Amino acid sequence: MATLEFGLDFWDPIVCVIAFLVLIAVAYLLRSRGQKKYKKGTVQTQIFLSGEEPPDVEQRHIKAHNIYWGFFQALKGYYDPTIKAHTGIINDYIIWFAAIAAITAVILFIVG
Amino acid sequence: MMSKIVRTISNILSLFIFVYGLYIIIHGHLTPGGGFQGGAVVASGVALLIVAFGSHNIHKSLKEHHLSILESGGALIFIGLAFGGIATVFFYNFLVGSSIFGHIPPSGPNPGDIWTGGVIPFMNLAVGLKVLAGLSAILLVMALATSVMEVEE
Amino acid sequence: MRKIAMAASLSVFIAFLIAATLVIHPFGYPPSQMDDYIIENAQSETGANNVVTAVVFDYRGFDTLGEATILFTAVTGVVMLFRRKKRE
Amino acid sequence: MTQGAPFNVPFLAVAALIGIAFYIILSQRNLIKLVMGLGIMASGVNLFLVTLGYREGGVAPIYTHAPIERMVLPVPQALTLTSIVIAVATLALMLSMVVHIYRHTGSIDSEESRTMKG
Amino acid sequence: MDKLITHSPILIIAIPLLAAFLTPLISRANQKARDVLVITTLAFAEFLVIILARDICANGIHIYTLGASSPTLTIPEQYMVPVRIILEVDAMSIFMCIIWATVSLAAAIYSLSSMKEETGRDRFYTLLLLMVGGTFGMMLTGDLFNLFVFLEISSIAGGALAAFRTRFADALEGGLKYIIISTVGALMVLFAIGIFYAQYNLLNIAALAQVIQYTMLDKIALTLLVTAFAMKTGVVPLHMWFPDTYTVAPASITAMLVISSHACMYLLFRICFSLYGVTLNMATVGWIIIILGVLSMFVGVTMAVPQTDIKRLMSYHAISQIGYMWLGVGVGLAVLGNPEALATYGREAISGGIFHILNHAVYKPLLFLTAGALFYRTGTRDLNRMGGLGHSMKLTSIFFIIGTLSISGVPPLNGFASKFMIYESVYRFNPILAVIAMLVSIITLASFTKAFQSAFMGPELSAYKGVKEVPKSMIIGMGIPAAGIIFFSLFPGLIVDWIVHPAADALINQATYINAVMGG
Repeated sequence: MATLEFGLDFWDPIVCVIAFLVLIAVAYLLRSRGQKKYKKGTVQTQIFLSGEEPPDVEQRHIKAHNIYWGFFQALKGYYDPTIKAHTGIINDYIIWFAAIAAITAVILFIVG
Repeated sequence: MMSKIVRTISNILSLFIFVYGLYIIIHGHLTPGGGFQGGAVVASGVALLIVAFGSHNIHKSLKEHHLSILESGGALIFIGLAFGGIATVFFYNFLVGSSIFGHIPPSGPNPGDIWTGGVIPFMNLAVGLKVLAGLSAILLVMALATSVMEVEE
Repeated sequence: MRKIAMAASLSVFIAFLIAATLVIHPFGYPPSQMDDYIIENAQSETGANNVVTAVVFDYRGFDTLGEATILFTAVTGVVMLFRRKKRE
Repeated sequence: MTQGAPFNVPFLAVAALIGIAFYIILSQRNLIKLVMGLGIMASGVNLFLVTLGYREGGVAPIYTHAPIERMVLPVPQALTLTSIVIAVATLALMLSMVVHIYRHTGSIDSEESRTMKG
Repeated sequence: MDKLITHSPILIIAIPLLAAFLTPLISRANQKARDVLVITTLAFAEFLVIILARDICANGIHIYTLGASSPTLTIPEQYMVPVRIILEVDAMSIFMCIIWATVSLAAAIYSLSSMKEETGRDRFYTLLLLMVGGTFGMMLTGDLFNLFVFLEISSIAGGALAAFRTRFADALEGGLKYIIISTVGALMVLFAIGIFYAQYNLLNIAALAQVIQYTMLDKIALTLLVTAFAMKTGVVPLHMWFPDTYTVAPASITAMLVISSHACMYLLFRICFSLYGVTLNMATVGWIIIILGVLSMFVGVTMAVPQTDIKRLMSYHAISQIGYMWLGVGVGLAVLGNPEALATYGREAISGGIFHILNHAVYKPLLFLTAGALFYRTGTRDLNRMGGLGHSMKLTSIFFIIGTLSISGVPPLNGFASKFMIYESVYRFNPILAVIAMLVSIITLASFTKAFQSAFMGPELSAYKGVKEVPKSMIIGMGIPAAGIIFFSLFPGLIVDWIVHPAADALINQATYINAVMGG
């Protein structure tokens, strides 16, 4: 009843769940075979930057606008016009509406 | 707050406007008009009073929550009348043929009979109550807000 | 750019509207299968002489309920927008 | 038979009203004018609805003291009544929002008063 | 019980309206009583929807004629056309009703605590109930003008609710944009209804579908309807009001606005499949819908990546997810003409699109509600100023992870099941579209990784030392859609066989929709 049959294909989430559980078991196994000498609260838990002071908490967190910087640099040619098209002016929204209505009407009248 | 002449005249005139609106509401099922039109007429009388006396003086005697209670009451009467027919079907005109407003007029042109229409006169009253309360509330609240803004600046 | 798009789309839009007015039924001679029934039977079914009121409150009474609801919504919205702020 | 007015003049009036309304909405940056344009568009659509019901030489569909003639269609009048009230309610709400926007930003220009874009 | 089922279509609409009229009176007396009234009303609506759905699965389409002497007396004696307003409930509309009832209940429970600090809460709940009733009416009605009326109710209530936090300028801007867009769309819909009335003197959808001929006026009406509903649904390039409104509305209201825009999409499908049906040129209209859907998928997700406002990011994702639904149903509409293609993959494409509506209706409200929880605790929506909240808001972060994995189609969650149906069926129609869909799914995961990293991960920031977990009712409000996600993930076959395939068949079979009213 969990299996989703459609067309020529099927999809069964139970298999995926079982595989997921197996992976969790394997991961736990590997973790349990690690070092036992680890102690909380000692110097072991602190960051070690070749003897220098680690930066404080506010600097350590990566801000949202720094993520995927290269992605936007690569796609500049796409992003600049697209973001520029999103003017927050309500009149432009209605202009888009009229334009799409006109295009749709022309298509419906030419093709049928 | 306008001059004394305007206030006196509108004071007298508003009574006639109210009476005319009530007439339109009550005769909705016989003559042109009905709940919405009559309610709009009464609301225009309220607008006249607001213009003549200023929204603050009106607000001393007529609070918007009174109006909103009135409006909820009208809406409740209306939907209650609609629920009244649910023994057969929602919005069924269950008073036609009964003893209350139940006369069936002769088909074709005839001089009207006020005792006809089933639930329609009651629905006219409910909608009229609701519309006059609602439009007056909109007018009063917007007049108050804009006048407050003038005071602020 | 914006002006050009505006002019083009607007002109096409108006052109289609005017074309619609030319092919619609001639003014004053509408098809009337539903309304004839209402005009004939309104008095006997609803007992109201005013057929428009009969339509508004009986045949299409649900629309009137929705309309009253819209007015209620608008009044609620306006009073909500101009509500007093709590002074804390 | 007589085919009423040539070119369906009332329907042309409807097209003209809707075109004017669209021009106002598309070109005017003043929010109050924008709301006015919406009102004009609503009245154009209402005019279209109520014109649909007209019959050549018909009388109002009310039997009280009515002459023996054929009557105009009642349903479009009911629809127009409904849509008029709807338009009134919508305009009231939009105008009160514009008042609030003016209080906040001190401008009713749709470009100066915007805070979100992109 | 039989009488309850007979009258349930109208009760589903009328009970929330009645409660909405009662709310201002009751809340003057007692605040607790008002909350109880709201919750019980929505729960009762949910109950009615469930029993009506069971009845429809058993007995087919349900008809309710308002004001007639009998609920099934659609056409007066010795007459040929329906005169009164008709509610026509088939599997597709009841499917949308189930979604709407559940999400509105969750949103109302969530609002109990999230709105505690605001003034004017009785107005808030009144408008919420009005919006619930109006959207139910949009989904259930079988009459075009009635559809317009309820569209307006839902639009006005939604706009007023979006502008509820009047102390922010952008809230009012978003609400005004929503109402202007809705008014223009609704007026165009009304113009199209007038065109139908002028030609056929009918307002009933089924009766119109019997006599419609796809003349020039019908083409103009179709143009206006498609464009207006596309704008209300928020597909590219008519989507720009979408982020502006959804960002500023209160979180529970945003979750409801998503579903009300889905209701407008349902109306578009109803118009294309049930009203025009076989008369229109399916390939053309289908390809229009497909192109709009692919545009929304791509532009929506690519615009979502650079956003730093969390609710704005989620709104752009909603646009791209709506694209999936349009793609699936558009493929189904394009092949509606030839039966063997419809049998092999067309029906599955429509089912995938509809199943994706269901999945999107559980995980997108969940994500918006978690964003509202973040706003409730931190007072900001800006991802740049968040960080390290996973330390203090554990439950919220777990809900966010569930929603994120589900929306980006990670197996075994439910987002993957519907997307898999869409991929497979669309691949048989046109491979390029399927490839674009998979690419969009990948970018979705990327951008949600960014959102999660910057909001929840990282060291605990000093600004948010004191934040606690959100109150109980907000947890419950987030828990309902999360439970839905888990259930749909584990039993997709069950869901598809129960409600999705009947809904798809209800869209495909136009004849049964007509015969239910016109009697063969």
